[in-house]
Amino acid sequence: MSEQFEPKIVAFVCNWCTYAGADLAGTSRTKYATNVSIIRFPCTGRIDFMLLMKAFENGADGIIVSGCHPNDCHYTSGNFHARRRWIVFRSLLDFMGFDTDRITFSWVSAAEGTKWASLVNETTEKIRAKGAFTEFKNLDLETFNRLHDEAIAK
Amino acid sequence: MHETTHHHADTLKSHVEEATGVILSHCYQCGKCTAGCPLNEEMDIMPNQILRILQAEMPGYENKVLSSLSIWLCLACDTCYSRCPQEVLLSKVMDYLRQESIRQNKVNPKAKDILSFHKAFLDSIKLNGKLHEVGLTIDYKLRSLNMLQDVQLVPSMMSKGKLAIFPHQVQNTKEIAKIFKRISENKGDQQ
Amino acid sequence: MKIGYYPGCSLEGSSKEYNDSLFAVAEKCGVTLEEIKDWSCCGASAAHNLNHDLSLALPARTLALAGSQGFAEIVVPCAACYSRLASTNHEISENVTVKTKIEGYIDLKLTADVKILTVFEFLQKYIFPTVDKHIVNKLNQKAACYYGCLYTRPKETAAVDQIENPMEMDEVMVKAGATPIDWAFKTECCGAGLSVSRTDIVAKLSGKILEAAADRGAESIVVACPMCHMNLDMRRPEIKKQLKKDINIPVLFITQALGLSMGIPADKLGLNKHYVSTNKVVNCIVKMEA
Amino acid sequence: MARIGVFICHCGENISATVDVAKVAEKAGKLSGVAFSVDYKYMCSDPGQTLIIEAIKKHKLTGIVVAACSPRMHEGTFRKAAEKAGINPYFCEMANIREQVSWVHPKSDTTTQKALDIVRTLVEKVKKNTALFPIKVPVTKTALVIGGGIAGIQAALDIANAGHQVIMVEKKPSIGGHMSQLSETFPTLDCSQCILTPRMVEVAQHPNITLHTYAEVESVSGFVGNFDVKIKMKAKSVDYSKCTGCGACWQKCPSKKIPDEFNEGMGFRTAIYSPFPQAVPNKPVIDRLNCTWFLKGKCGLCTKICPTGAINYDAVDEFIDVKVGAIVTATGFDLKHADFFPEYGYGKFKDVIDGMQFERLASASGPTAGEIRRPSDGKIPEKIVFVACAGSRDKAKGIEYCSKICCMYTAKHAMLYKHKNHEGKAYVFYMDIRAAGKDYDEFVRRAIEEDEVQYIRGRVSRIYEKNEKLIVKGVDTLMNGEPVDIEADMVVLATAVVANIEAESLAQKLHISYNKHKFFAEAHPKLKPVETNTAGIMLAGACQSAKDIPESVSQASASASKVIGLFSSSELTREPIVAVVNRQAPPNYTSCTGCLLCQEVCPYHAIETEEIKDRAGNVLKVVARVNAGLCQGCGTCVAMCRNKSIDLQGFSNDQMLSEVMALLNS
Repeated sequence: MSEQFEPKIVAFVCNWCTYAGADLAGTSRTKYATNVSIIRFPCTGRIDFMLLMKAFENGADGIIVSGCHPNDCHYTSGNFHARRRWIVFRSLLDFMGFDTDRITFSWVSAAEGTKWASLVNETTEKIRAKGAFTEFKNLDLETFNRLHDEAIAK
Repeated sequence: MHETTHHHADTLKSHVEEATGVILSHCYQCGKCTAGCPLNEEMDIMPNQILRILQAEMPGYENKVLSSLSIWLCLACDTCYSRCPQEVLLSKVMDYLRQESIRQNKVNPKAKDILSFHKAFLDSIKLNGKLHEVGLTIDYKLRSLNMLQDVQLVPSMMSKGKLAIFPHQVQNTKEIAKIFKRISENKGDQQ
Repeated sequence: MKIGYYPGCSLEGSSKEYNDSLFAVAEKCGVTLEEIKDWSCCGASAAHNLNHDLSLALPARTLALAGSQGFAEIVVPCAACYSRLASTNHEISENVTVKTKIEGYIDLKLTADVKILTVFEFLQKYIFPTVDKHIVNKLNQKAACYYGCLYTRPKETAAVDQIENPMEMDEVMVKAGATPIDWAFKTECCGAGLSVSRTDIVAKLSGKILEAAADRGAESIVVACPMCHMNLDMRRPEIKKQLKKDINIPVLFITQALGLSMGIPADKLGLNKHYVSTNKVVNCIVKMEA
Repeated sequence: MARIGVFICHCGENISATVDVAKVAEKAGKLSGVAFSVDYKYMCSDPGQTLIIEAIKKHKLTGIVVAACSPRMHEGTFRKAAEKAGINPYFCEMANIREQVSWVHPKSDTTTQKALDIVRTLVEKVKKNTALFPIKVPVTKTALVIGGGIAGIQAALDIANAGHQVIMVEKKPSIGGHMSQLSETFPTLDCSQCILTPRMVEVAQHPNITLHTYAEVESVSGFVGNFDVKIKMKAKSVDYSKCTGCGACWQKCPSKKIPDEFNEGMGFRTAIYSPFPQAVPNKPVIDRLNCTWFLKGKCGLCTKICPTGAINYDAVDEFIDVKVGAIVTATGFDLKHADFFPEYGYGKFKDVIDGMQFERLASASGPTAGEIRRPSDGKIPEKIVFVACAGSRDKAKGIEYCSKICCMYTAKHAMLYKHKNHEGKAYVFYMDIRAAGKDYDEFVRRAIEEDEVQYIRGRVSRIYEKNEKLIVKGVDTLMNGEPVDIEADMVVLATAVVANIEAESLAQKLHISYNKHKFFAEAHPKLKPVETNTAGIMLAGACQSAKDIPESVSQASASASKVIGLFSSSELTREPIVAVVNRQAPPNYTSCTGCLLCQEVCPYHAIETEEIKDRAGNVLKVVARVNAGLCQGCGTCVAMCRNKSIDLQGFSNDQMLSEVMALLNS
């Protein structure tokens, strides 16, 4: 039987809600896929989306961005700015012909350990189905220009 | 306005909500509608109670409201709605219940006269496109058998030129009849 | 610009005097009204009880005709007609699917949006600008302006500013040299649609209204609705039985009152068509010293 | 050259059961820049910490990564250890291999590999760490209390009694607020004046309290510990240093027919006036809008009468600047007024009044000397109808919330009336009785059971006048919706509690947030109920939401304790996790272009502008500067910055990038 593909997924999460939520999943011993590793930010508002690009460039197959639910932000409005920036950023990626399905944007509170676990599992399955992310790796100038022109044409 | 998702179950309650757009749970039973209702002394079930019965959906609640006299006494004066803290458009609910009680012929016997008048009224329109008051009165009397009521008025109304013996008519009365026909064919969806 | 006119059934029958007095006033001020050709009944108090679609289709037909006949505005002096037309207008403008469905029923297009004027909106807009030079009499009496339900509710289609204490008719009466009284029953319901089928109830409700006006010393009651007029004027015997006392305050249409102040003869205004004698009203009138 | 130490914790079996800790330690040891690595049973234990301290000293480590539990658990512990060993605590990072690895994954190579990946990630981060030092902010140990109602008074006294200076600003001529207008207070029925007046006097006489009445906050700048406040002192037209409060002026003042605010318009006052007998300070001001001198330039009687020559018509508004370290906002509430209830004829019928007006009628110091007489003809009413929820819980009127205090004061009103008129009848129309408080429900039951107040469950539709009576058209929903018409002599509406009319403008001066009803917003609905989102500004009383006296007082004391805590040291220390705008050598000085996008997104108004000047003092450019006192370290500005001119200490672009790179490149 053939090795099933194990995607590499990076989670950009805020310290106050999702990071704590992930801790809760731990303290309640909820098992979930090993594919996701967390990078901790003070707030989703802090997340610079160019870091997501860097992650893909360095071999990530999928990304999770997660923080406090709207109105629960520890810093009152950081998550709103994150959401606004995400909407713009996503349309930009779409425009470039990038598969935005590889990025999952979600809210997980400090009380939602199980939600975190299922988010990880679902995302892992989704990305596994999509297979490895190679665009960046074999992105030479030509293909980039082609993609770009196609996008313009759209 | 509200994004409450509604189960479109096949119950009177959900039909009322679908048809009228009124969300029954908005009513918190303060009774302000009943307090201000000009007909409250005549009604068998008070306006707020009509809503309560629909809210609670206890066994047999459909008959309670559909065969009540209140739904026929309601004049749709909207005093209730204009003062309702929760902005429940009660008159629309009453309209729907009346139509439903006819469809399920559960019309309260005491309301027969009221119904016959409305019917007579509409038939007069169906016939002439306009209301013909003499015709209406005669027709109503035949239906309600209140032969003597108001007869003393008729001669004076005529002498005062308030009643025309011959109906005014729209040029093409068929058109009106057609409208009635089209709608009755489409009885399926009332609203 | 031509102004459309929708008399409605009552003004052709039981409330002819309302129609006549409106035209008499308009004529004096050189304003002409053009009747919508082939208009039909609005369904009034009956249709909405039995069939919602019908209660929209009947007024919609008239609106469609008005539009196709090129009227930007139509005057609708009957409160019931106003209420039906206004709420139909409201519902079809709110909801496109309803609109198309109704267009199907009436087999006409509801294209142009037609502005519906109540009688007091009409007076404000077209009569007031020139009326002053025609006013020769002071009605010189305490008048109770009675609005009823159909002009004041529901709030979406209300034709008045303050639904609990409307003043539009009171302003007209001030012009006519009367003193509008402040009373509590301006917007109570008279029983309207139950006039024939449950006269007992109508007598009760209208009785309360008459009594309240009498308590405040009203010498006349002024209305702008055929049904209110019928219930308050024609139903007086039943009311008398109900109240066990005789209140003989005459009931005028707003246009009759204004007409009197413009010196239009009583019979031309159809005052003779009333059940309760209007002599008291006429007797109060005093000539204005030029 | 970085020398990083890696310390892998077994956490008993918690980690070692699923992660091959020895292997992680071994592999970590081979990572570039790692000078030492070890695994141990309990890193957080004393021996564990000693192990770390020794290792740092022995191997001259420049930074450490402790792979153990969540940093939310023990970051503090290990940073202290690092500090003990003589390195800056911010050179310690934690790799969370318990909550986020060993507890959620099965024993396997993948799990061990993941642990190692995380360790590697943190190793790369710590290499980029910089020494950070706690931020020290000086604290001015003076508090500003805005509003002199019971909440403001309580807060001021608590802070002053703790030995700190307090400045109190009250916009009316006297402190006391709404409580001074109340007759008696529920549930004990003790006289409001009697319990309040001593407190008012205490404020006036307290050595640590400076009282400014007839004054308003004009502007506020600065930040926690260091606010600069401009206060507007409205012209009183009376020199308080000379005035003795003898009252000769207001007894002689000829314009006597001015509606009296204190008596809710049911009595009259003079143009020069002190609002009520127990006023503090008990000295008058001139109401210039109604004073003949200011209207016509005539009269001047008060100057002639005044024995000390205190009257000063030429007085003008003055402004004073004060420095304070903390602010307590206690601006209270208003009642919904005027033609808000056309169906109830409120504002039209003289005998339809609101709750505060009834308080004045029932108050011994009121216009009727405590006899409940109706405004229209002064008759003693035989029937009073009380209407609860008049405007509250009324979506159609734009107020969905419950005003909270009405159930109780309505019960009190009915009781007071019954106590004064045993023969009288009192009816209360209500929807629900909300009497959740100590001895509250008992109080309401007493009104019903002992004082025979008739409670009717239902709303009133309409009230109108009929031969000197008020016809109240109500309903009894507990009797199948039986219509109830009552011929009352007087109607009292429990009108909705709304935010102070000036709440919004004050909130904007203070940079604090408020809800759609203009009530001030607390920092956290449960855990920070008295703080606002602006550090150093607290809330007390009804300016945050409808509250009764006990609640207002407790919240006032709570905010006072927050202030006292803030004042407990002359410097306040804050985590150095704050944003900084970069610095460069001239001619740039900084890469910041001054677009100030950061300012727009900062939730804490922590971004200020700074002028960069040359030696001659010419302004070269205006750039952003972070006020470390206000910055809470969310980093939203960093993500927003177009050219990376602003960065967040402890989570810098460098650090985050190296984490990403390290995680993905084994």
